[in-house]
Amino acid sequence: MTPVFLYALVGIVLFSIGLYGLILYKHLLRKILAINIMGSGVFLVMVALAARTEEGVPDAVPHAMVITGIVVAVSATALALALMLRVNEKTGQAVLPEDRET
Amino acid sequence: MDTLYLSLALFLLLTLLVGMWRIFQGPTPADRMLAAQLFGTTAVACLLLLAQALEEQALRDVALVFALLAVVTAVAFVKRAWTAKDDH
Amino acid sequence: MIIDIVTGVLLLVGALFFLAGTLGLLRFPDVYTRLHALTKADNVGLGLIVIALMLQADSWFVVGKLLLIWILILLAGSGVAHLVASTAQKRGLKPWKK
Amino acid sequence: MEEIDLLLLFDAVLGFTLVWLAWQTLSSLDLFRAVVLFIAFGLLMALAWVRLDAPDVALAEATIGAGLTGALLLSALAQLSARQKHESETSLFLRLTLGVLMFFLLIGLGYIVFSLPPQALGLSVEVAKNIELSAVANPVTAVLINYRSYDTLLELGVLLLALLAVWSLGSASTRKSAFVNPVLDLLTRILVPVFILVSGYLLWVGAFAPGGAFQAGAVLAAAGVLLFLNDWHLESKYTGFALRSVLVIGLVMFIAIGFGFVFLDRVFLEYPPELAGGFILLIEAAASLSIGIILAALFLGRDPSVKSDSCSDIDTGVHK
Repeated sequence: MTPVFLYALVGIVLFSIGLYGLILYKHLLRKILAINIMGSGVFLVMVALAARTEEGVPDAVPHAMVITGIVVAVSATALALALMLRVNEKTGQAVLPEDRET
Repeated sequence: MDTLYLSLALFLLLTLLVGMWRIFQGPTPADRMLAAQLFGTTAVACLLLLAQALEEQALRDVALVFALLAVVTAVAFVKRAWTAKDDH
Repeated sequence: MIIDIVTGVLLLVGALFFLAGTLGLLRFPDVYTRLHALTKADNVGLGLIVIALMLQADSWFVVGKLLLIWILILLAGSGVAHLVASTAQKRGLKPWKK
Repeated sequence: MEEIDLLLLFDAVLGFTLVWLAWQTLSSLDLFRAVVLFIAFGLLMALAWVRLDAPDVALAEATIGAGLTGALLLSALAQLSARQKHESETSLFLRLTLGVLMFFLLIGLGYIVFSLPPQALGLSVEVAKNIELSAVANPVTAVLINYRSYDTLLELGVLLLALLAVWSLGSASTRKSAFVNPVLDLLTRILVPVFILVSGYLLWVGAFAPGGAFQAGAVLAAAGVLLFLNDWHLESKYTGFALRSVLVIGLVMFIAIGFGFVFLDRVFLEYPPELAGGFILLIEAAASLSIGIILAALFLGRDPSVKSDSCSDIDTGVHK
């Protein structure tokens, strides 16, 4: 097992765990964390696969895409958190309407 | 020499793993946050060792940024997240 | 050669402080004592490692950067330790007594 | 032990810890614990990037993943109402079914990744071949600002949109903290200039070594976050036009320079190689300023030019 495939595998596992958490857990903060973990998994797969070059100089294009991705992820997280707080303010709990327990 | 750097980096990673128990255990939020603080410093030391072993200059910049950003999370914790309701 | 030995010893002692800090964080009874353990790793542990690596550095720029990192961690560590301790006291956490 | 073995062991421990942390983050019922575990996860991700030879990504992750996201989450957590209902356990049947499905997904994805050739050049040859034309020596910066500048341009747009959306949600109640701490005040005074200095350093070094506009912007944002945490606020005469022009300057500069050369018989966003260096630095400087201020504004979470009436719930304690 080379480090490249080790990290790619870790990325896939992170993605699957994240998706599991996103579907299963109801609290919006946990869903936001789950999406972030899924994103990290995808980034990890991309960068790991970019390291497969022969001369040991990794492919810069996926790196640039991942950097863009990280910045987009943080702005999306900020928006998601603001939405979550709004939901919380209106309903008193931070869950989606269909998950609400009365 | 490089073997020493790398083994110490690995050793620090392992102490980090052990320290994770405090994040789980708590009991107060402050305890969890302190563990995260220690994580940050350990990661800085780890990065500096790797920078020396792999001869990669840029890792020192990463360590520098780590050192700076650790403050922001810690202050965010003290000023915002640490509310009385959580203390047991 | 001697420099290498000194580096090695400093690194090992530094790592030992990290271990001590981690164990202290696990074993000490309350926030205040754990803070004490944490700052040992922050200040001394990292300090020793930084000094060791400074001995091996190949330019003054690297020495300066390492020093800056350590000073930042020192500043942040002591500042945060104070904040956490004073907040803990305000929130009424009682220091541990035997 | 051999160095390669040591590194592989390092990778294995790191990979295992990442997966375990992710699992614990998601399954943790205590939200605060989940957030702290996620911060630790971000710290370790940066180490993973380092091991994958991606120091540029490691820098971005160190500032954003481990720093800003953590501050955002902690701050949001504090604003959630005190009594969050504990989630009831989901049924075992549901968890099992989902677990099996995810297992199949994992197998499928794993099969795809492992069937990929162990060596692939991707676009690295193209990037290396044209690096001289791009006027910067760091390939990642070359890709971001020159080869694939559309991505970066649109990304600035995405950031602005996110900020607009957050602003349009109106003001969430901002809680002023109870006390002003002289130590924190001093720490902020010392650190903010250091943040700005490091930000400038990363911007400059990005031309030939890991660093660049995004990392510089994120460090700048961290300075802003630190100021906001210390109850600093922008004077109202700056929150209107001045703030808004800083928010858009990255985008405007990018488009202006991109279009500028259209009149000189070039396509949109193509720079003449002999001038590219200077223009790239100009775009990067404007972009990092915008990115920094947008991210800091996202942390603040409301339009500072709108007078909020919710600052009245200051609790007791010493005030500034």
